[in-house]
Amino acid sequence: MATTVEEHSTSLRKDDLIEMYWTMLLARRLDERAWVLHRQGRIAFHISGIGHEAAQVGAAFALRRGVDWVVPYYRDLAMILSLGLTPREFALSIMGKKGDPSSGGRQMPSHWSLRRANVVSHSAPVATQTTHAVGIALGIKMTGDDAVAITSIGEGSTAQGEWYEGVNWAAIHHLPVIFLVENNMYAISVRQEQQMAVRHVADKAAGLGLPGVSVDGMDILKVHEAVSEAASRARAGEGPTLVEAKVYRLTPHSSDDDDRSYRSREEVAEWRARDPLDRFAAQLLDQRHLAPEAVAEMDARARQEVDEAIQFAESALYPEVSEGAYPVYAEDIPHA
Amino acid sequence: MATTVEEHSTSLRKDDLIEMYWTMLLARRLDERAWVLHRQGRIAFHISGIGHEAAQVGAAFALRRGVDWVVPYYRDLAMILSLGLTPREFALSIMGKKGDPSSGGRQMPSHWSLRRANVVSHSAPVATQTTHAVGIALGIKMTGDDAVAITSIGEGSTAQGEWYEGVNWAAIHHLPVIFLVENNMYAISVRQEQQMAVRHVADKAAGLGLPGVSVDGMDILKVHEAVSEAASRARAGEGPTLVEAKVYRLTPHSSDDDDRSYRSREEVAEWRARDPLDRFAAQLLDQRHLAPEAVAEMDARARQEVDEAIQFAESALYPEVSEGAYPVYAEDIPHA
Amino acid sequence: MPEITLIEGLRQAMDEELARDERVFIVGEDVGPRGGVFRATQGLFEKYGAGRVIDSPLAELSIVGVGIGAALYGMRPICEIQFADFIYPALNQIINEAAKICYRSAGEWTVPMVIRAPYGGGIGGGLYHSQSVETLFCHVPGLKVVIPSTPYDAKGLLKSAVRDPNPVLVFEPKKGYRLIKGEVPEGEGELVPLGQARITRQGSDLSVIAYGMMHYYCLQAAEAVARDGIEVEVVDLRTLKPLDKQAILSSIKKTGKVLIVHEDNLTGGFGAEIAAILADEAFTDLDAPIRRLAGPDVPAVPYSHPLQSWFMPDAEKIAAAMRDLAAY
Amino acid sequence: MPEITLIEGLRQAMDEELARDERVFIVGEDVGPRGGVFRATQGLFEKYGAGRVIDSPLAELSIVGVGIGAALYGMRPICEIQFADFIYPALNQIINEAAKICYRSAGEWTVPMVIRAPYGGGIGGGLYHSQSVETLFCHVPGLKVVIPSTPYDAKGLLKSAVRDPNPVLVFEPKKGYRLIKGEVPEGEGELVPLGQARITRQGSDLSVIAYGMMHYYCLQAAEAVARDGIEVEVVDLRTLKPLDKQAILSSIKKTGKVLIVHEDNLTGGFGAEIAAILADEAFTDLDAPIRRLAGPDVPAVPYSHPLQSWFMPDAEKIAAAMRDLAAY
Ligand SMILES: Cc1ncc(C[n+]2csc(CCOP(=O)(O)OP(=O)(O)O)c2C)c(N)n1
Ligand SMILES: Cc1ncc(C[n+]2csc(CCOP(=O)(O)OP(=O)(O)O)c2C)c(N)n1
Ligand SMILES: [Mg+2]
Ligand SMILES: [Mg+2]
Repeated sequence: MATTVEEHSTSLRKDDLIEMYWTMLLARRLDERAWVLHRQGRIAFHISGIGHEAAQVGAAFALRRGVDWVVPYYRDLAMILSLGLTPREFALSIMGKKGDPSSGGRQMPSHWSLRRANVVSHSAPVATQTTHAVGIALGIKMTGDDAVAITSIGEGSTAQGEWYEGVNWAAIHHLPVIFLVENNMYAISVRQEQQMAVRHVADKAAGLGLPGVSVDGMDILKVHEAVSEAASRARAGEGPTLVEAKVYRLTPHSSDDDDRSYRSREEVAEWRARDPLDRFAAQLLDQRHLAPEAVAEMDARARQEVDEAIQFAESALYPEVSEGAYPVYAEDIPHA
Repeated sequence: MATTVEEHSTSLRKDDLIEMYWTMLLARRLDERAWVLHRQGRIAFHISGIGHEAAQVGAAFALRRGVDWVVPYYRDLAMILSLGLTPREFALSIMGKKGDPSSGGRQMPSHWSLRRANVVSHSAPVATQTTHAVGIALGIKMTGDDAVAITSIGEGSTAQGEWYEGVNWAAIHHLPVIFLVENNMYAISVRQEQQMAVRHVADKAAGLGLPGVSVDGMDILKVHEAVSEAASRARAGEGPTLVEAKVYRLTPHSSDDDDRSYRSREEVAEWRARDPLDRFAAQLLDQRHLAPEAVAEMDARARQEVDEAIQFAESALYPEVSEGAYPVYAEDIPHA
Repeated sequence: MPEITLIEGLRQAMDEELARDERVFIVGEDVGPRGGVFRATQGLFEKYGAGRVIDSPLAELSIVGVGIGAALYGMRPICEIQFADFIYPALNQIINEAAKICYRSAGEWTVPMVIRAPYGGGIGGGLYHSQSVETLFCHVPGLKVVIPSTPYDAKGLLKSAVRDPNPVLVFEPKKGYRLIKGEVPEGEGELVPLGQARITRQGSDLSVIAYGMMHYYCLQAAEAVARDGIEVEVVDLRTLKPLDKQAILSSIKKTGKVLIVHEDNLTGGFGAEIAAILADEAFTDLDAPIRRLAGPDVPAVPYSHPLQSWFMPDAEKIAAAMRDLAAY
Repeated sequence: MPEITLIEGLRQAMDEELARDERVFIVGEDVGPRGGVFRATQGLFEKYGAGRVIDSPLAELSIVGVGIGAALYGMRPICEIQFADFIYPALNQIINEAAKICYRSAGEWTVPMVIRAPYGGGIGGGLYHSQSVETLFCHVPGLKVVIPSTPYDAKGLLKSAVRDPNPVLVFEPKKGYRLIKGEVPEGEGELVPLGQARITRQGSDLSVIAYGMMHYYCLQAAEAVARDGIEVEVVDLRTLKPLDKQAILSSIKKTGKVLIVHEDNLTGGFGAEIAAILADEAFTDLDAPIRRLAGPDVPAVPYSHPLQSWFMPDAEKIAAAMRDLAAY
């Protein structure tokens, strides 16, 4: 059963809930549009977060945005929107246009960075971000700053030694960091059973000496609660937490993938019936935080924002060719 | 309390027990002599297994020697002697002489390899051997051969992602491999608490989905029992086991180390009182498997074998300079 | 002879080797039912089963480390790294282990294994799906490095690599996977021996040395400058390590001028070693400076289309460099 | 000015930087109470505490990865890798992360960090305690690579590296740690700027380019051949990346002949890049083939004493190569 808003112990106000829903919705509409643009040949690549929105927005809203530090992974569109990325910026990035805030068109889309929101640049090789979050948490501890670091990753990528080393280090040094695992049961085509011999990713925490919790990642409030608790622990000097959010990727892995070779249409349909966006809408309607008309109005607004963002990006410039050559070293930054 | 021989459930015969004691004793005397040779400037380097002998011999005697496969680490002199390395061969290796069976003088001493005994060549970078043992176990499973692989490592080295990845793979694929951790509480100067946030290395097994056991590694029979059980499981197709043997390194890390900067003389003395060689001798005397005179006679014999081996190696030749150039590729082997 | 694509050549090679020798197996990410993200192993899981076409955990170092262990046991692993960019976690296993085991054990142990990885840019892959990584490995004694540029060589070299008793890295120009087509004999294919370069175009004015996708562009560029009367000799290295020094030296003896082309970054790239050899051993044959055309010294190929084009050497840039050198 | 050892120069540099800037910290294996296995950090744990001199877990990739994270947060980590041979597990972090973060974020993020590692042979360390690994990193845009050969430079370059806003690798010739002594001003020491080579001996007959321990031997060899009337100019690179191309080009302009010396394996070693640059840009200045003297192409330095001597370039071998080239 989904948590009801009342049951949920943390202090989310109605406005927060509506903002959370709005962010999920906006992420969903942007993401869907990216798939369309790809089919139309107007963008070259897209990697999707559809199905992961509740986990990402639930986690992001448990942070003090702009204070805490975030080291995300490529599926985190909804999380980064929560932290302040604009639809226009996202649109620029999928087209490789100038003004893409993550990389000025250097990185593939969905390889985030948003300095103004403490979102750290990450790469494509999975799991490298884990130790970065730990190092940030070490910096927080050394300076005595009042902040927490969070890093996200897929369940398959927890098979990397990189992930293990990072979590181990944080557990030894009681660092203020949260390891969020978005477990969608697949790493491209490979099922969780081929990635680990434990039932839940959270079970790995026992072997590393930190608390691990596993929550229904399609339930935004459950995720919010778990990450809020982890953040409190971190701020209280009680060290890191592993939070596993069980989700499902409702799309193929990326625009280059065809998931029919490795999972049945029935399985996908089953999970589609548990769509986290619909579920949260139902909760909010049920609890009368939103009226049906408001939901429809928000959807129209989201679609319009997406239209506008895409239009904006389509008429934006590409980076100049001369930009390719820098900044290789910090000394080159003034030219940037 | 130490296990009495009677309590011990496996079918070790008296001869086995005496051979086990003999091997521990020989390892000890060789190891001690290496320290003396180093002080005399007659060898350049030594890394010691003193304090680990019960764990190593206990484990080796749980294997079908010459059938099962072994991927050891540098502290495993007593284990490799159990598998058939001769004192002469060891002496050649510490002097970098021709005829060193591990590498023909190419590797530092104690970087084992003994093809005739299925002891696989390993390197100095810690933890790389773990995945090799897993690959061997995969080969065993693929061919349907009746063998088991075992690999040993120090507790500090289990902080490496390499170790995690190897154990994870074996757990997923139920491979016939045993992960033996010789936990001596230190990685050079760094204590276990700085390497992991769990109390026992065996606790890591829970997070990886395989059984983990922790035994008193100063008690040869306990180790023998644990490894025997792990080997039975592996042979029965029940997959890998993690066995932690708690030991103590009674010497500095290596001939380049000075352990006074990081541990007290009292601590070392305390552990010296629990010397596994003395302890096993006491058990055997107690159970009347050996008479005091026999112990003394064996000691004299061991010392004589060591003398003879060192003499032999000192008059042996160095590799010819021309040997340095090969074999870089398998094609070069005929020249070797 | 039927025309096939480069990637089909690779697939056939693996199929034939799996059929020939039961010690051969494939291991990597998504190589099973998915058939690999580029479909290089398509159909092999269905044909040979989960025991011989193994979906590994998402962990490159263990793909290689487990492969090494299996090879030590007597198996013949073909390890797939999904993109060359993701090979770094495995470098300790490749450089400290695979490359050194034969030497360090005085030949008691050998590591017959293949590591395949798609490499190179021009496919919109950005910094982490476009890298050229061959140079690192060409510096490591104990390894062999192969880069095919035609379907025929892709098939024949990969088959030879599988049968080779050493660790062999096969880097595959992914942009050419479907773009490059060529004739390959049907049925049990021919082996192409490791360590032999091929002169793919005769010429007397200057020599161009290349491999992989750049070789493909060099041939196009050579055609273009031929129209201006510049006759370029094109050398396709095919195996970078061991390098076919003789082929290069003879070509330069003939032409006296040399242009080396690769898409990997210029500084410290494999072209440097070729230049160094020629600057020593062909010193008296050279009648012009040794020129290199390579990827610029930025961390990797950027994503945005104009930046990618700026980065990548192509037929046009190569032709310009050829003209420039010919005019020296 | 007092004479100190090379390792003491490094220790002083770290001491002074820790005192100067509270963002600076040290992290690595056994760097704490043990003071490092070579004692480079001796006394610093006692002076600055466990919060700033951190004994890491035995895991190189996380030493570097955590260092990167801390640097992103604004700290100034000095990461110690106990032996250069053990740097490979961290290559993914160094090459795919540290080197690329500035570029990939269009300069929004930078990684001011130092990675120190003892390197090189001749100390009986065998295959895994003797490696030279600089070449790999010199090929990677975004990194800087420093190798000092005197106590003065060791101190001054390390201090500059700590203050540099980029990832800087400092490889330390461990054989020279206590063997090489030299004068270094007391108290707050001088900075030696990155990117500048130094002519350590003037000569007109031929140029020798080297770094680290080989530079030390090159000076000895130059003295030896001077007795035969051969005047060698010796260039100590000090920083390999960015390379001081101008210093090399001017020296060759003067001498017309060049010998490049390193202990890393010959093929694809850093000498190749130097040779390639000269073969292009100094083509008309050269009046002899470009010669390289380097470690042979075997996987690493073997342990046994006679084999180690066979591997290592030394003053005698270098002098022979100088004589040979001078006679060309
Ligand atoms: C080191 C590395 N190896 C391989 C890849 C290719 N790759 C990209 S995503 C992916 C699967 C990741 O699965 P998971 O961690 O479960 O995250 P998900 O995509 O399911 O969210 C793979 C294999 C990569 N990016 N990095
Ligand atoms: C990858 C790597 N890093 C560092 C070292 C240097 N080193 C050699 S042994 C050792 C400590 C190992 O400790 P542990 O695993 O507990 O084994 P022990 O020596 O205590 O038996 C270290 C740091 C190494 N050999 N390999
Ligand atoms: Mg997943
Ligand atoms: Mg230990």
